[in-house]
Amino acid sequence: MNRPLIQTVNLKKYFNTPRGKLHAVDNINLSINRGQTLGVVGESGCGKSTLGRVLLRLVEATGGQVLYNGEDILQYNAKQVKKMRAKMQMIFQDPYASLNPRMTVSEIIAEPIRILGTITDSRELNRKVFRLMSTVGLAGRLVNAYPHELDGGRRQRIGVARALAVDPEFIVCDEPVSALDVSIQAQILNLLMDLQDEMGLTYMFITHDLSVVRHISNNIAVMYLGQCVELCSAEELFRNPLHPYTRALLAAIPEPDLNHRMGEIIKGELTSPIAPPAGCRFANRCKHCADECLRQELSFSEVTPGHFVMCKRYSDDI
Amino acid sequence: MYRYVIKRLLLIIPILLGVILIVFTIMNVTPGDPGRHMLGMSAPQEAVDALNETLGYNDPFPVRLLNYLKNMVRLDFGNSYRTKQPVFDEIINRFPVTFKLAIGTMILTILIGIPLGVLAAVRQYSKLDMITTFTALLLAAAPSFWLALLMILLFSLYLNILPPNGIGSFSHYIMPMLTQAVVYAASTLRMTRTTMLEAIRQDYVRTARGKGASEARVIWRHAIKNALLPVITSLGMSFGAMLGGTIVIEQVFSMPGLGSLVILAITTKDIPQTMAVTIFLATLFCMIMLVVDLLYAFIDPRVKTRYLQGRLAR
Amino acid sequence: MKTNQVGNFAQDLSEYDEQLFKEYKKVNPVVGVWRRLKKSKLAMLGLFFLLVLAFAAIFADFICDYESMAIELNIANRLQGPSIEHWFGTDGQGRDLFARVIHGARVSLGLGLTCTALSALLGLILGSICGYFGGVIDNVIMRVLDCVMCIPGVLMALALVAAMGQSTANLIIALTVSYIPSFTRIVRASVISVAGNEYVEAARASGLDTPRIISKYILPNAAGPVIVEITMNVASIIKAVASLSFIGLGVVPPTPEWGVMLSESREFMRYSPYLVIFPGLAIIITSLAFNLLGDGLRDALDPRLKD
Amino acid sequence: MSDKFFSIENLSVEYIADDEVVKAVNGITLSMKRGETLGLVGETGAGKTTSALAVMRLLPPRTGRVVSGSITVGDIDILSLSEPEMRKLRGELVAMIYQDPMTSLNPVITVGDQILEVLELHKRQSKAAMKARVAELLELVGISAERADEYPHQFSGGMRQRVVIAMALACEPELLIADEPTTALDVTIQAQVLQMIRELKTKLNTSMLLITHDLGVVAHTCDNVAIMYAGEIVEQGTVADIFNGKRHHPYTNGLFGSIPRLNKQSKRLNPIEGMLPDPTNLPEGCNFSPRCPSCMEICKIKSPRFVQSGTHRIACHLYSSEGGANA
Repeated sequence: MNRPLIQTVNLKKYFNTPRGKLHAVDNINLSINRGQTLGVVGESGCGKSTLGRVLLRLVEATGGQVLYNGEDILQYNAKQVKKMRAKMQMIFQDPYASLNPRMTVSEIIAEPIRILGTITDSRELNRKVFRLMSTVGLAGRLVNAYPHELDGGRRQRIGVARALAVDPEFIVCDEPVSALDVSIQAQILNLLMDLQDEMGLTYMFITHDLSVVRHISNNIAVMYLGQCVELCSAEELFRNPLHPYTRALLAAIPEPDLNHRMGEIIKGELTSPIAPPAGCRFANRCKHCADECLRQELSFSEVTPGHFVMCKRYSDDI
Repeated sequence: MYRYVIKRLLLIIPILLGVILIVFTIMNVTPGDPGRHMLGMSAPQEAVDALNETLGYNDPFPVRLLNYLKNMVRLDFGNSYRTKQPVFDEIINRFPVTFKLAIGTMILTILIGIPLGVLAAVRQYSKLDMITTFTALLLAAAPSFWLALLMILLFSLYLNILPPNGIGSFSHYIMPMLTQAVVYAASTLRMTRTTMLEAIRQDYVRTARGKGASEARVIWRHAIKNALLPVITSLGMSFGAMLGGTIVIEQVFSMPGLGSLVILAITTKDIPQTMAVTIFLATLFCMIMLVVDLLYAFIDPRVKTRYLQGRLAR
Repeated sequence: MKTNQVGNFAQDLSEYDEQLFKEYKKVNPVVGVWRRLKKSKLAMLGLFFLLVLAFAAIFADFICDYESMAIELNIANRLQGPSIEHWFGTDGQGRDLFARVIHGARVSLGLGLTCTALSALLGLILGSICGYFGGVIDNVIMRVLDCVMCIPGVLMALALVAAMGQSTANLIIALTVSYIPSFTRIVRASVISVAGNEYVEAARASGLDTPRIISKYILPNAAGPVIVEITMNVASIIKAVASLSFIGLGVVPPTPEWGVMLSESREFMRYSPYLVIFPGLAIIITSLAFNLLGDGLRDALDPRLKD
Repeated sequence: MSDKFFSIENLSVEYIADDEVVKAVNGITLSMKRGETLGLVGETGAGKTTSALAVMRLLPPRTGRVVSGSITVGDIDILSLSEPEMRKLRGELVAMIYQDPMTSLNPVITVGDQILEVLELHKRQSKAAMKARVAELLELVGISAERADEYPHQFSGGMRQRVVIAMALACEPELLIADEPTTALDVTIQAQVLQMIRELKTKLNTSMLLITHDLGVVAHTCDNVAIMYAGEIVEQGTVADIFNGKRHHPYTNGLFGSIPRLNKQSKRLNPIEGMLPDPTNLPEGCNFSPRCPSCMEICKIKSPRFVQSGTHRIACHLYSSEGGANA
């Protein structure tokens, strides 16, 4: 199957702030094939969470298209959006804030089904909830527990079960493991991968952690200040990173290995995403920065098949 | 910063217009007319009608409102129906009484409420904390006019050391100030204690301790500024309310302040007088809240940044 | 072949699991709050006072007859000090003070609760609209309420009562209006803080419509501070009613209302101080009781103190 | 051993919440030499921060208390000091870097004054000299000295953490406690801050107790490592012992199995099943036994003792004489 399940075309989201337009998502072009995982990496404030939310229409886009099976879901009316919710779900970052503290585990998991109204028989619904719970590895005795009685790992499992409840095809995972301890993080990562194998799910996996993203993704998009600066297969990205920012990210990670040496550390910090200047947004931190980087608009060019980079050094016209 | 102040001052205008609209409507659309009020129940209907006509009371409501606003722009707030004098004469006569009372109360409130609140928080669970907190709880529950009655009973009727009413000397102000201050100080104490306890738990207080700062330094340098912010807002609101009418207290101690003017004006359906007092008080209230907000910016640099960025709301 | 159905590898619902649904009793959140509230002695004291007051208010007619003891003048019996016959003594018109205080509880609690309920309801509606939708609606509503806030509460109440005539209904309207802004602000603030939670977004991601998101997800979680505010406001409104009645613009005599009683007691207070003491104590105890309960609820409802 | 500079002996700390006793730290023993960096590794609730606060004597009053043990810095017995004596040492001898730079600075005081305060408290110097020192410190952590008059909210997270570090280093303390100093930061900023901490530490010859959950950070920063689980140290040794050693505590193996690696594509992670035990109700025997893949009968009855081989110590029955001959 070559046709992508989900694809964005020049997707934009700007927020109005007192100081100008905040470019949270700026001209993003991505696609994810059915049954695959696209990892989206970037540091805080790069717009990766907003991207996930725009995809699910939790935040309305400023411009561009989101094609799902070829249809632009940004044009959907309220009724169609509701139907779309059954196909596209989300797993949230914070296992504490993402579950309504006044609802029990079974109520939380059953909620999406109730809203959609696919199962009305209560016995049938209970059965479904139990099946979901055992799928994500939650003990059945917890059906009527409240979220605050459970630890982070179990809560995140509830979040996964809720996302699975309506049998979606596509799930946006927004930093699903970053609030968890490493041992629990590994349990949830394994669960997500097993579910994908089992059900052919398609993921967009948003994270700031490059090692996690390498582990789980087929393709990886690196974001910087609202733009996607590099996109290629996971393998390729780690073997042959092209964008200076990607290289800097990779160099900055301390590996738990005594033989590993960290690369060159980049200077400076993220600039403001509000009304960014023309030219390359990474220019002020880039050691290869040339004059034209500050002036010319950049294009997202395919350097080798399937490897896209937004950098002057690799663009066609040099 | 001055741009922020100007913006805020301009924002008072629509608020005042809203206030005028609300009060003018209440005073005008409801039954009863000023002519009848001024001439009494026994006056002939013709005379009442004639008077209402001259007062412009017979015009349709929008016309009356428009006329009022027109005159107001020319700073003409009309004459009181009751005294026939320009309405602000009366206000200016009476304002000093209310103002002295409010200032005195405020000072007492701050002097009693804040230090005790801080102390109670710092020594949480101590005897001192228990006693002050419980006393504050009791006093905050008492209506101020009842405390006033008790004080009159004790200091004027039994001990005969303070005058029970009037405004002749400083001693006339002692009981009114005390009765109000006790109630406000009680709630200030409770609030200070809560915010202080909150502030002491913050990470930056731990940082200060980690530097080797003493408890006193931790409290007076690090915690108190942060703890006082909400207290300032509440004190500002109280002050605004006090200026507008320690109506009940003025009534108990027979003090000719703005509060008693409000009652007089409203009960005699003296529309120009009521409007003028209301506008005066609302303006004062807005100004006080502006001062509070500026004080905020002075204490908390984050707020200042927000003002400088041109955001109005807190 | 890959399938999209969950649970092909999960065993079917067993009888045991079916049983679990029934066995694992849902703990009502109210139970948890009550358990924590019980720990606070002061809150229990407040609750005790309230129960006594509520009992007095409900059964006032059985305790002492309204007409004969609290209303009818009995000049021969006037200004008698507290005794076995008249526990709190008699007032300037010879009416039994105890009977009037007891019947006064009905008036004060009734007015306090009615005004609070009305203003809380309106505040809840306005506040959740402002907090959830924000933007223009929020701005308009909040600016109107700013205007109301700028008019001193008592002045507002006075103007309304004076303009529409002195009646209980008008008193209720007046007090309700002047308490709406503070409720709206509290509700708005807590709705804003709750609406920022991911679970609200999760509800939207599941396709839930706005009214139900507000009623099922936001309001229950925003309830804590609002409940505290409601409790505290009853105390404040009861005091406001007494103040207004005291200056002659609230409840009309001879209705036994505590403020009215205090006002009537002034001329006799030098020689009959008990006339000032008892109604005053009644006000203090009532408002103290609500404050104590409010304090206790604040702690019990604090989400940081989950047991 | 005489070259020990900092040591914790058999330290136990409890928190008392309502009617429950939370056993946060249960008899840990640590030591380090001058100029060394010791990494204290563990997951949430392992008792790392509690141990650090015990060293600073900043446990929450009333609820937290040291049950037993001793802490020595240089030749000073920390736990026997009076509060005023301890106050003199905080910031001067022992200083701390906190986890969350967003909340650990006072929002209403300029960063310059917050650094200056440490000097005011410990150094008798003229105001001008101290001001100059503040400027020097800011430059040292890579912040332009002109920014001394700005407030914390005008700084980014990474910059604030630099301010916290400047504050900690103001009096050139001999022991630095860094509690997850980079956890709240983005990777590129984390790399900057870590590098800076390493350089400054070497320059000033400070000893450092680095608390973290990140084994990568440990590998690049520490000389020695102690791994904590449920209030106890389960394994201790040099970085080489921990990262390259043959034998490990099963929990350490679990930790390493849980992290996805950058340099090799792993198909599946090998996490530890289950979760941390309830600290109000710790299991009998070894605390890790309920989650341990190689749990034996004795593990459920008896707490393991340390088995030492050279610098490497492991508290596990697998390697003890009672437990297995299989060691």
